[in-house]
Amino acid sequence: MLLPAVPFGAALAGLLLPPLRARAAAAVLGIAGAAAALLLACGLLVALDQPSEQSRQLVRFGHLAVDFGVRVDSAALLVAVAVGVVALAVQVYSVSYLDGDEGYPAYAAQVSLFTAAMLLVVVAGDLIVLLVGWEVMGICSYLLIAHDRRLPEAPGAAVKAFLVTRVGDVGFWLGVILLGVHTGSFRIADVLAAVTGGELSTATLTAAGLLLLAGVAGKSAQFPLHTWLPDAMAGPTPISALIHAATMVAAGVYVVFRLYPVFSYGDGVLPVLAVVAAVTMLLGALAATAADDIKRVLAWSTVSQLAYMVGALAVGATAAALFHLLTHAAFKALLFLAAGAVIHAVGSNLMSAMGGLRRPMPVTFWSMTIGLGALVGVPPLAGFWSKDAILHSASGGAGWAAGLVFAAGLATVVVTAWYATRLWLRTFFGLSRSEATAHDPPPLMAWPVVALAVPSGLLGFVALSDGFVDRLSTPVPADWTGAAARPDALPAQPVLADQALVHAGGFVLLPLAAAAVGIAAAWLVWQRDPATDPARALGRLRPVFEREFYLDGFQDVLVVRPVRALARAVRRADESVVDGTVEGTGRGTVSLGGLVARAHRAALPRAVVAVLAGALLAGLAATLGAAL
Amino acid sequence: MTAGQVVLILTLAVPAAGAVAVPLLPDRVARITGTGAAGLTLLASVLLYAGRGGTSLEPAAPVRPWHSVRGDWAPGLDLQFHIGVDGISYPLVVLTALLTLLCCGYLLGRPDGSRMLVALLLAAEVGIVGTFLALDLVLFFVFFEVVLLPMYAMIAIWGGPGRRAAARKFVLYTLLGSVLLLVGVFVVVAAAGTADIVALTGGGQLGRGTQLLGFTFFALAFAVKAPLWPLHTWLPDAHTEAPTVGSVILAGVLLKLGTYGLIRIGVGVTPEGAAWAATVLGTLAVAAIVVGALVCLAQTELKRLIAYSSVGHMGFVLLGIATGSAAGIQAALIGNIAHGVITGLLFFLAGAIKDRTGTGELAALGGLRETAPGLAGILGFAAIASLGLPGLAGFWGEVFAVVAAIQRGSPGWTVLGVVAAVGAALTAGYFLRLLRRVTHGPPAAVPVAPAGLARIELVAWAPLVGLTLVIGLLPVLVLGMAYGPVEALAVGVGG
Amino acid sequence: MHPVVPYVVAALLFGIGGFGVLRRRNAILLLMAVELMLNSVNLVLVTASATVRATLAAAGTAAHTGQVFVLFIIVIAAAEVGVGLAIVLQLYRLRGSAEVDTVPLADPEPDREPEPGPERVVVR
Amino acid sequence: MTQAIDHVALLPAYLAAGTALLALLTDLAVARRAATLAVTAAGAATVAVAAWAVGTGPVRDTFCLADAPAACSFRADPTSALVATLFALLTLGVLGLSGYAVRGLPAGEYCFLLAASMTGGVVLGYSRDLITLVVALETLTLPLYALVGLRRRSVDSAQGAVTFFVVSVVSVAVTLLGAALLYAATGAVHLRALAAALADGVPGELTTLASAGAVLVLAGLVFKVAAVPFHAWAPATYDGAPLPIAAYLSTTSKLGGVVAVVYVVAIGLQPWLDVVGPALAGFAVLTMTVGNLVALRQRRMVRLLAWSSVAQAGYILAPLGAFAVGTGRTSDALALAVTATIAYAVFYVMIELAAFGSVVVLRGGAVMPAVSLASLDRSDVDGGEIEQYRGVARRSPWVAAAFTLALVGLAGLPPGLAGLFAKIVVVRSLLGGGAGWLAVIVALNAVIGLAYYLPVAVRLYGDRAAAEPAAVPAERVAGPGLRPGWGAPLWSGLALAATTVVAIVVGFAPQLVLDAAALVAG
Repeated sequence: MLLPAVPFGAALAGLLLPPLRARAAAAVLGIAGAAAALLLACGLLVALDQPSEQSRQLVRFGHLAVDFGVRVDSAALLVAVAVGVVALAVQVYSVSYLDGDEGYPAYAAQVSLFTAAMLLVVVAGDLIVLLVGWEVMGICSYLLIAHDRRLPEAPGAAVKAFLVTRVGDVGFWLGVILLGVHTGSFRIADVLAAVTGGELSTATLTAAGLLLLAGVAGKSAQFPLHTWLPDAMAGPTPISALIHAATMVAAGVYVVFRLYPVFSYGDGVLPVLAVVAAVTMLLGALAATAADDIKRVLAWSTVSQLAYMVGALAVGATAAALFHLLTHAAFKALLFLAAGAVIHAVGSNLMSAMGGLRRPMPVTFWSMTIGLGALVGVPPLAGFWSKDAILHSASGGAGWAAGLVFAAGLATVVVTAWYATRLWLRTFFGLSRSEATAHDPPPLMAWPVVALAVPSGLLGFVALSDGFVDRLSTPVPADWTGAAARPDALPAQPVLADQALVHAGGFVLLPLAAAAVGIAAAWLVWQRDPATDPARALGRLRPVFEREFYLDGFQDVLVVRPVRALARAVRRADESVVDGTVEGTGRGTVSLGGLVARAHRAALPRAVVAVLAGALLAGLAATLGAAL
Repeated sequence: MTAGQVVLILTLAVPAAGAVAVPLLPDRVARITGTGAAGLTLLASVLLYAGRGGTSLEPAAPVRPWHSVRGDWAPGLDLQFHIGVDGISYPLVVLTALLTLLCCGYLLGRPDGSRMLVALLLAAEVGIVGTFLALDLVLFFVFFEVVLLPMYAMIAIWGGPGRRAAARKFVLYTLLGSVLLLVGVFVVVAAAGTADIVALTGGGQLGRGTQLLGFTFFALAFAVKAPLWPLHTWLPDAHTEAPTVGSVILAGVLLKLGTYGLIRIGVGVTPEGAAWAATVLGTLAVAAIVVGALVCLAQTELKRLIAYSSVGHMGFVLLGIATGSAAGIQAALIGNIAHGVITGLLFFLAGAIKDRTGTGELAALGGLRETAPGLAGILGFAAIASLGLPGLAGFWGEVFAVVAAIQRGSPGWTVLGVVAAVGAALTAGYFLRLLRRVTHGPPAAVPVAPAGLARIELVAWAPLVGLTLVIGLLPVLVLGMAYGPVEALAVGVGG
Repeated sequence: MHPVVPYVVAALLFGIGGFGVLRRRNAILLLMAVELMLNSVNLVLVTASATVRATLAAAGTAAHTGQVFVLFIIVIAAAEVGVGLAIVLQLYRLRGSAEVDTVPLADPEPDREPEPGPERVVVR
Repeated sequence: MTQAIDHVALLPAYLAAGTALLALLTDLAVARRAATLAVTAAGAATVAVAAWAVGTGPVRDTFCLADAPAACSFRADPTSALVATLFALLTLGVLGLSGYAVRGLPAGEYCFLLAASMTGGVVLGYSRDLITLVVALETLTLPLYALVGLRRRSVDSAQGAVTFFVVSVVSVAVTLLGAALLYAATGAVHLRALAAALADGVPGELTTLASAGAVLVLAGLVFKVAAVPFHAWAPATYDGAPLPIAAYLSTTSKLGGVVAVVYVVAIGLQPWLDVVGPALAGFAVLTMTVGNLVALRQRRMVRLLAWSSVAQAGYILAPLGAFAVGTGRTSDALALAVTATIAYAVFYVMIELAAFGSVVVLRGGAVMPAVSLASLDRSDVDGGEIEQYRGVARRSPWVAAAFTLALVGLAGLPPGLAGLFAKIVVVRSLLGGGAGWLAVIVALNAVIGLAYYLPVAVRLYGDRAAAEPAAVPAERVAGPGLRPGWGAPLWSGLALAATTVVAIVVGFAPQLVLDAAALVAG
């Protein structure tokens, strides 16, 4: 219970108490919060052997109770540790990265709030509490992206980020409500029991699965709702590292991991997942090849790596997915922080302004190299093991979906290798294109980078130890052994791929070869003319990738503009029609009054006429009435 | 006369005395006594909670008031002075008292605050608290009407440039609503013989025909008050022209008269009518949500935008009531309180911005973050709370209204739930657009007079910010006491 | 003669009186027309008193009520003429003519549209 | 055989007549205005006390037919006591308000005519047969013709008087024709006897005659209340008359009309309500709607009040109309309707007197810019334009507050609780009587009503445009030979204050009026 509470307290203190406006106090508070969370997570990881759960009733709506439940198990703790590590690194890093910025105290508090929200999602025992953490993360990302006052496009990007995720969240809301309503309670344990117990009809499950998928696609920037992530780079780099690389975007994957039975029991949900993953993988990688801004390259690479995790989930390799999540968190955060250092040094995001930074920035160079190696999947580094595990389970999986994921995975390995190398060469080799004298970042920024380099490198070896695998197993109730347990045989239920993460043998060579091909291709193109951008090799394809397949344009045309037009139309209608009728009745009564008044603007005889006529008519009516 | 009854009478007597005394005293003293009276009322309303005879969790008698006072006023008119407070009306009474106190305090600190405005605030408070406490249909109507003229005077005298037309539209539209309520009341009283709500709740004595007819009149009357979409056009004008204090009371509490009335009388006294009209009410509520959100997207004036956002939020509350289930009504109750607190805060802020920059036009505003960081921060908080961020007060009402709609199970209701959820997303859209226009971006040319927050403003707004957070984290505060009565109401409607 | 004849005469008289009231422009002639109508009512009452005594024998209720009513009506008519002539005289002296159709019912100038422009409301 | 005459029952009538004579004598003997007014006021007061005393005593009948004791012409029961007291008090109120007007008018004649009219009203209260009823109504109305025309130099006043006279005379003719036809058909003039005759069925061919007669009587009486087809005289007459007389017309004369209608309908034509009912309902709806609609467009204050009083007459008639149209003609349904009508009438009369009182005090007290120098002489001041009332609240806040309270009361909104309860009584009786549609029409009319009452109230607090001439200083007004009466403002202020206090007290305790009204229906 304590886990999310600590950073939440730190965040509240930072945000609300004005005396804490002083920079130092805010920094200390931020770092202390993150460190405490990390220590707590590690402590629990070590101490805990089986999943523990506490919950307290928050409120009762009719007979639907909402309780503040916390469910801690090994997988959750592992992710929590990852989040703690990255959060701590980012807090330390931002102290120096934002030393000039007077908004730092609010920034530090918002990061702690974000960490609290992420931890809440990780340990949530109740769907509604999950939803709370989920949305608070969204709002924190909105606040932090819009943090930089000077950047003109920051507010726009922030609004876009929040709205696109919010569109996804509508699906998430509905999915959660559907599950809650049909199981009669929002506790995840009850929901999973109901799912596995077969109380929910497959139709509801499919609907809930797809709706949750929409939320996940929004949050983890998968295909239809991914357009916000590249623009979110307008936020400060440590934020990109924390939110848009390691934690928030991974939350979507974690939720699918947590509610896996819902997805697996709903027929047709996993194939959709697979298709989305495949498309996003390729799309992200290809777009990264043509991007000139270093942060956008990394953003697109995040999109494609996330697609890997989603693909793994689609294929049923939940442990592999989680493992890749951990490794990706480490090396992507490292890459972003290092890129931050480079930008800090060179003063611009664009790679065309960088080059030849190998000598002036050795530390950044070597940590960036480890990161990129891990990204590409160079053998000893962490990325290799996790990506290999995914590809292996994809190849082993039954059904066309697994095949699609495997093919896309392989192709992406090549492209990833290509753009990673391109980034590596253009930033660190060739002649320096920037006027500023590049130098290594100050220690406060350097230490987190180095600290993150360690797990990027060594995390792979942890996978070797056998204890590691079952920690990552999906927290499904013990009796759930596989498809056979359910009475009505589910069609094409992917048998949970064997959880072995590490396996030597011929298969490992395939991805390695693909990576080598990618690296070689990039190196060759770059080698011919070090000054220009290897991306020109793409020729006509370049503008297409550059403009990210014009998806952004489509989204604007298909969604944003019609909604705005509809809004104007509805406003005009509302004001002229509804308001018109009301004003109309008012004016009508007054003019009617005028009419009747004019009838009275006559002389005395008319009054007498009225009297006699009235008497006559009344008399006639009465007599006729009486006669009836 | 138990202590409870004395406190109950005090909650009404103190503001009434204040409203009479304030115009007679000299200016400064008058405003202080006015604020004092509002403070006392808040204290009295809070004390009502003590000695309430235990919140009845099981569905007890339909309406079991904690304290009630009963006296004959005009038997010739079936009018009994029967007031009482219970789980449903208690939070609303406290909210009214709090908002009035904050408004009086706000006026205390302002140079142009006038004692007549404080008097009108207290008079309006008498009407509103009376309506929440009334347990007699005719008394409910009398207090329902008491609110009318003070609000008219507030808008017509201290309002903005177009105030006369807006005030007249407001008073005529609301009067139309309340006369329909009068007809509805006497349709029921003529059929049932008694006007006592406690006796009538559950619709035992009334035949189906009377219930349907009665509910139609009630629904029309309360739809005008809590603006249900087609009958809402008085709200934006009234809000744009009303003074800050007027808008806060208008949005914070006056709209709740409509929804509270719908719950206590619409669903309570004529349940068959409520069940019969549920789908129509639900559809209109969802239309209110969507139209409110869309119109806000295209709004150009700050206060008008917040007014339309109230139409949207009340749409959620009305959706909750339309479902008729216990969950729905509870969602409506917490939606009421949350909207009262958040929109009250929003209007305070809108007033502050208008005072500082002299204009409400979004085009002219901008970059408030640089010029008045404190104000921008609180505006951001209020906007985010209002768009229904989970963890803040606005979330519970909206989500559980959708839950109640989907819980009804029929495809029609599920579609309504889904559209409502999409409406919620649209709400996020226009609030963030508002924030982007007003706080972010380069500082606009408009000079911002006092950049910092005046002490009085902080004092007025702090409780609201705190309350939003507390209700967001602990909704049980508001709903804890309402389980019993709501359960009984829902049983009536077969929810 | 058959009792219906006086009723018909009375009706005719009332009709003529009514027509006179409507057509006559001069106030005094109008008064005379009204007198005509009142006298037609007297005629009806007198004949009614006679017929009532004949048909409703049981109506021992003071057989001559009708005639008593006539007396009262005559007194009322006289009083009215007195006051009426005084008023018409005053009108004639002030306005030089006793024409009835120049007496306006509503104030001549156009009526106000409901809301002249917004004006500031000052309250101490 | 001489008829036993119960003089005690006649005491209030004697006193009223005595007051009139006394007024004349004091004017002859003591030529001072103050004395005449004082004497008349004292006389009115004594009449009120006497009527109340007689009322509390046993029910006394006099002028009864020898052989049918039931049919009496003059009956002193609690109802008549209430009506007589009301007339006396209203006359007292109007006298109080006449402080300003009487300076420009011949006081002697003014007081005598007013007392004579009061006598008519008092006798009306006691009358139980058609003849006495018509005579009483005439005694009530005849002095008013003269009173309306009393403003010597004003053409409006003369024209108003002529209009009032002509239309009134025609209506009286119509009433008398109706009464004659009823007499011809049933042979009965006493209301109770009439009811008995109608109850045991009118011979075949006479039914059409009787129904025509009934409706014509009703038409004539409804003229007094200024119901729509017969209302055209009201605005011109009210505007032309001196202000206190306009107040008298809109309160006392209207109350007389209502009492007459109630007596005839409730006692006389009780068995034939299905004939009379639709006519009444039609009159009510027409009156309400036309009254409210035209009032929206009025520019002059008294004309607006005239039209609003026409609309209020519609609300007064509504319960009776609804009763006839509604189902179930049990006797207690009749009682419910009559109570509602009388209660509304009493509430209305009080608020209307307060409204006119405020106008009198505002206009008289040199508070407003006189439109033209000609009307400098305070005596023939008239209602004036509504525009002139702008910004009056700053000079005389209390009177403006009373006026606003009265206007809001007329509209039927809470601060004016009396008005609110009046509306509730009407709607309650309408729905009790089953005529829901009429209740909705009353409700809609209330909304239109507010649309013209509120702008007037707000204008009182409006800001005086600088361009208008400053108020004419008081001293220039009192030109040579025009001493400002005997403390005119004091009396008028007192009368206004008294009426407003009564209106507020009744607002908070409406049961008093309801019990009194139940008395009438009983």
